[in-house]
Amino acid sequence: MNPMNRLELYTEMVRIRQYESRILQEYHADKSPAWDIGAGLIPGEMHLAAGQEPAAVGVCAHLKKGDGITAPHRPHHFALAHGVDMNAMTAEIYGRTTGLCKGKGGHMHLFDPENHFSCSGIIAQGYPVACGQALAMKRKGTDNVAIAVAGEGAANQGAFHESLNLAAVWNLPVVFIIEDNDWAISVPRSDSTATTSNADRAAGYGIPGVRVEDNDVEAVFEAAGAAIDRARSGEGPSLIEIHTLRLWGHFEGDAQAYRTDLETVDERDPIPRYAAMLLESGELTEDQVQEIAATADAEVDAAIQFALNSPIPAPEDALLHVFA
Amino acid sequence: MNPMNRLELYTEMVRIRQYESRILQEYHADKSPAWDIGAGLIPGEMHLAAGQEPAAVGVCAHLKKGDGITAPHRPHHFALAHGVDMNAMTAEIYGRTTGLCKGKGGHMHLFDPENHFSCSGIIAQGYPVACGQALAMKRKGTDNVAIAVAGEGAANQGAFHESLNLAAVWNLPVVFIIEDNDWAISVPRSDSTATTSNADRAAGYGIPGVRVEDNDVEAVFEAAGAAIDRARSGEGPSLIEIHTLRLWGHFEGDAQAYRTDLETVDERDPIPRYAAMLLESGELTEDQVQEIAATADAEVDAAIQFALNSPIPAPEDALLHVFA
Amino acid sequence: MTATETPTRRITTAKAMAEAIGLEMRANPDVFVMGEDVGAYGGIFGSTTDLFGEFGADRVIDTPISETGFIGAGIGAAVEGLRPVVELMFVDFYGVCMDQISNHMAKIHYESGGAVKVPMVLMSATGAGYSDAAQHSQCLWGTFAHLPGMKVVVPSNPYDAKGLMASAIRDDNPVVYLFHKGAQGLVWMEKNPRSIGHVPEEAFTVPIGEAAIAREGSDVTIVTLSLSVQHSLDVAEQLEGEGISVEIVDLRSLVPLDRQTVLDSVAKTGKLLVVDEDYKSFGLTGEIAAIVAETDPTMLKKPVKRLAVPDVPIPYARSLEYGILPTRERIAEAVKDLMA
Amino acid sequence: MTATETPTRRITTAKAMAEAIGLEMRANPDVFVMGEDVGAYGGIFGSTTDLFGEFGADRVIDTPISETGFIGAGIGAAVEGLRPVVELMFVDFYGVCMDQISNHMAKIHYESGGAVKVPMVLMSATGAGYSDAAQHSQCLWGTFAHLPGMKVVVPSNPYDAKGLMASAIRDDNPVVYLFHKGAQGLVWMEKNPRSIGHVPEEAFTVPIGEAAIAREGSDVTIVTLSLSVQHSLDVAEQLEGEGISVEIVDLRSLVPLDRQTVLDSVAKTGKLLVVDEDYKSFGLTGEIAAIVAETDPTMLKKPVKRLAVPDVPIPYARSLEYGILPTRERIAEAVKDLMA
Ligand SMILES: Cc1ncc(C[n+]2csc(CCOP(=O)(O)OP(=O)(O)O)c2C)c(N)n1
Ligand SMILES: Cc1ncc(C[n+]2csc(CCOP(=O)(O)OP(=O)(O)O)c2C)c(N)n1
Ligand SMILES: [Mg+2]
Ligand SMILES: [Mg+2]
Repeated sequence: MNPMNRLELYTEMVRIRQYESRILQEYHADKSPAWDIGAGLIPGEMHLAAGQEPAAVGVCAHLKKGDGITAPHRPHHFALAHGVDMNAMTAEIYGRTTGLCKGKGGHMHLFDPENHFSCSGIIAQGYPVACGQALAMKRKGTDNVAIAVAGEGAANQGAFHESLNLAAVWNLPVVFIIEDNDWAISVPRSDSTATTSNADRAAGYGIPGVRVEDNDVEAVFEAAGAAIDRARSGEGPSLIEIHTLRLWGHFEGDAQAYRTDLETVDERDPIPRYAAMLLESGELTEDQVQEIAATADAEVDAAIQFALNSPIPAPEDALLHVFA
Repeated sequence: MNPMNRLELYTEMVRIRQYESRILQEYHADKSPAWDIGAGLIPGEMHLAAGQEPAAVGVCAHLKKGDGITAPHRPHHFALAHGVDMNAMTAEIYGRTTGLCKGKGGHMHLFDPENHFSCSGIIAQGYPVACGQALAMKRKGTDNVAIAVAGEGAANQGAFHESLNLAAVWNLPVVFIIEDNDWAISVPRSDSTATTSNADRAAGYGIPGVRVEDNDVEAVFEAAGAAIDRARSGEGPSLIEIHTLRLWGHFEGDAQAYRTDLETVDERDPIPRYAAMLLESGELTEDQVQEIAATADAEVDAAIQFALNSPIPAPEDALLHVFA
Repeated sequence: MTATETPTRRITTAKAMAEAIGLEMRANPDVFVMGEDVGAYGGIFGSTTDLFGEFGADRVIDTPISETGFIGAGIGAAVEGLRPVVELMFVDFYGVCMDQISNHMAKIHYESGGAVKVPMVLMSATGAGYSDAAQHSQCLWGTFAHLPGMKVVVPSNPYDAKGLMASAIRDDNPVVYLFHKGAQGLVWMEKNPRSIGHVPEEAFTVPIGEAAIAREGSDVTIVTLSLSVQHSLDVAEQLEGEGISVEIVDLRSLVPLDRQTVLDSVAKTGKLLVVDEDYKSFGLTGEIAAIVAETDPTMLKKPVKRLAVPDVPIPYARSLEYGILPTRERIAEAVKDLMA
Repeated sequence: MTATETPTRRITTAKAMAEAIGLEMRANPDVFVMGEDVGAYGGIFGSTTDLFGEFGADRVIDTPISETGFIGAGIGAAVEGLRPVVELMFVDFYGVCMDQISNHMAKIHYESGGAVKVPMVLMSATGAGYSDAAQHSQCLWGTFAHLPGMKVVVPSNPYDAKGLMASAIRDDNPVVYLFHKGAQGLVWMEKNPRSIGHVPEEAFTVPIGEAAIAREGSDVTIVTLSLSVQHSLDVAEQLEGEGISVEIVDLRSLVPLDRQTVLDSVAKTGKLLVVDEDYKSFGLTGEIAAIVAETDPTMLKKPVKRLAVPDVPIPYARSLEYGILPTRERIAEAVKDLMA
């Protein structure tokens, strides 16, 4: 991999982290005095993906116009890495008329048809939809691919199985991504999953399965590249499980009392680790680190300002868009 | 295996075949002049299991009091092999008050709590229920096991996946049986299933998986014995796929125009083959063949007579049994 | 109308459905069909008869028994601009895939603030009467109609079956198309002659959201749908001889619901019987009665009558099953009660 | 009543649920709990608070995210004589497991002709109001109540929550127990003070199938349930000052439904408002209106009013969400309309 790409991977991870950090801050800013989930400028559940940037960035680096993604309840990193407009996405999270969905969807239901991006709050249910996108791409004779993303907890849902089988039988250009962050809310992987690697399950569908063990963006990039190439060239679906890290709570407000691995979380953060590597190799300088952070900060700041300056929807607009 | 057991296996297969043959006959007897599925003494859908006797007989030979079975829409062979009362079952199929379910269930919904037997018409949905039976058996400290049966088409349903994972994570005493009869109604296995052996899928749950290739009752007996022993001794679930044969249509009335393998069906019938083997080895005599057939015939005949002599339910009894 | 067509060409409801799908497939390459046994078999209830022969396995696709998988795939394909017609073999199987149907197919357009369309038809077989018991005999249209974001249509005859299918396929919204097995005109099932009728050969539409007056009358209004329309027509003919004039409203669509046609008929007759083969409580019969009660209860000269499956699962034995279905006898009795 | 108990002990609805489950678990070793995050976490909405600490992982079992798998396992365990309490985290997820619920849990007893019992509780969180959007904010009790074979209970306050849970666990039938997140009294959600109230420490039951008169009144009847009872009580107190006397029927159970209490109240007031946070059409508001219309429409001095979510998915932004919920303001307005 050339140094140029490395810098891009790093930059995109920082951009996403900056986004999640600021949303974290803004989300909590006005929930007090009694912490109220429905209060504030960003209401509702909030699932942030800090620590999981390598998955999104490593995969999306291979995507091009026309490629699609179905993401789960924890969608921001994939949305941003795939080119979803940060302003429109932020405005959606703030529930504004300029949002991707005019304030109807919110953080778990981001729809960006231009980028063939969507997400859903129901575990694993983006998998079948991605198969359908892939089916359409194939029928239209394009070499586009669909990426289906879910957590390791989701891999025990029936939709996972049906989708992998369907994609394999129909030889669809879809790549299934499992982000294994060790936890499904409070349930550790060992209590939910009868195998240490979901990649093992791929064999049951006769498709390639890979587990990327170390939350390293370059390892993800390699694995995803092979799978996406395969899909583009008509050879069918693949499964990639990425062992990643949930840096924060399941959702904001989660006290994580159940979490046995909390102590080592910070040291496992993939971004400082990647920065250190690039600094060490000389592919990144301290100046660039500052600059990249500042650029990200400015972009996120502008997006939040855009959201804050956008109108709140009129209550009666709730009645629109039931039918086309 | 001792000669005694062989004879028992043969006898039980003949008993079941005799049952299915007579039901076939009785079912069609009064559907004319225009063949009407709802007409006659046995109305509704009818899925017969002729050709699949080795699966039921080979598995159930290992079962004892307290062991359970959840069977699918094609249930008769497992019901009979597991000791469900033939009279009560037949009366149920005839929709009589003396039936297992007083005429409410019918052929796809046979419930025999004494034998912990049930079946259901929804594909693969007996799998989770068997896990629950196994959970109860385990909690009660028994060494009983639950057997979950489904077809190869069912192995692509989400419930299959969720059940195998759950049983493996909880180390439940359940044995999952897939009867691969090559077809799911008109859809050949190759169009539905991304693997040539569902046993391959077991690895994805860290449990043993075996495929019995040749519809031979003794091969099934061996494989089932190992899996059931394992379950009884607390070592957890297993999966067995049995390559078997749908001798007749998917349901009665199925013209099987789609069926490419029809020509060779008769010669693949497992019962004459087994009889020939036992005759050849001297473990079975022609006299015994006649005698076994006659005994089965008499038993089935009596069951049908029992059903025919039983009362038809009063229409207003439809309102009973919604709640206990 | 083409020159070859005889104006009295009579076909079954099943054939009418398949014909509509075929016409739309010819007209629009984005239309395709998916489902279990929709290919060589032609659909267990004939809804895709002969399509496989004409369009091949690429456009008439047999699926694995993975309803969540292939209905979800239909949604994904629709989102990308195709127009899938997806069959759920029996509506009773909704429970293995209802998340895709009600949380995705039905909600994506709304959730996206109108940015994404889901032009998909989900067709499924409903109904009892032939001893298929509790898991293969339900109607469940009330369940679908309760949940926002999907149109729900339920034809009662071959003409509407064809026209509603064309409308459904051309609609930019998800349309749930529920057909009664007993009204398909299948050769292997007892049928009312009304399941075979005149249907033009060419493509035409029946608008979604408009009820039909299946029969005009002045004494009693029956609001109903699907196979129960056929039964109600039989009863109305019979009661005509006894001097009772029955008006029959065939709802045809549940979502959108044509409230006005219901109200106009009840305003005329003052007597309302709702006949439904779905479960009684929290469903269609309640909704129709409520429409009158929330508009003007003084329209009613008699309390509303609701004839539906009395909140029991569908039993197997014929005596039990016909103990709870809205049969002609029960319809006639209810009309007479209203006249008493 | 034990000596340590103060008669005014006040606890949240969530705590009341957990307490009832704990008492039943102590009394009966066959009772156990399964679901996602019911263990160390104590249930996302507090329904199993502290149970894990007392009973351990063997009786308070965290499951994989396999609702079909573990709800089916609950059914299997119940069939074998255990009494599982199974949590479906949000009712909105019903679609991934509705086959087990409606085709198996609800029908086995009937299908078996009474031979098999399924003594299982399925509890699930419902409701909107905190911007959780279309897939995490539904009530859907109408969907469950439409389908035969399961009892459906919906408490509105801590006392009923505890008593109905005890009844549900002891019932030999499957009971769907739906609790509103906004009525749980959670520390992290806006709440009505009515979500905290006096609850005796010892075990007691509230009978399934009996509505309660949450408030007596003479001018208007509000029939409602769950969080909307709390809102309605607030509105009634406010309107009292304006000289309007509101009677509130808290249904508590949808199946069986206490029709008589509804009818008695409407007979008294002649004016009926049904308030429901579920979708409007083909649901609860229709059923209640229909009960009057089929019994005696002349009881009604005014057309029935139905206030429910107007058949749209639940939108995310607070302004939009409160644009469609049955708020206190809308309830008050509807009552005043009935009085006009
Ligand atoms: C069908 C379904 N069941 C349960 C939930 C509730 N839920 C939301 S996120 C979550 C945990 C998901 O874990 P995982 O798939 O590992 O993703 P992660 O949150 O770790 O990114 C659960 C149980 C849901 N949204 N949908
Ligand atoms: C969830 C569900 N989908 C579809 C059906 C309709 N159906 C009944 S039997 C059958 C084929 C089953 O094939 P297989 O599992 O191989 O069993 P077999 O009939 O061959 O014994 C289908 C599709 C059903 N009953 N349930
Ligand atoms: Mg996870
Ligand atoms: Mg098969």
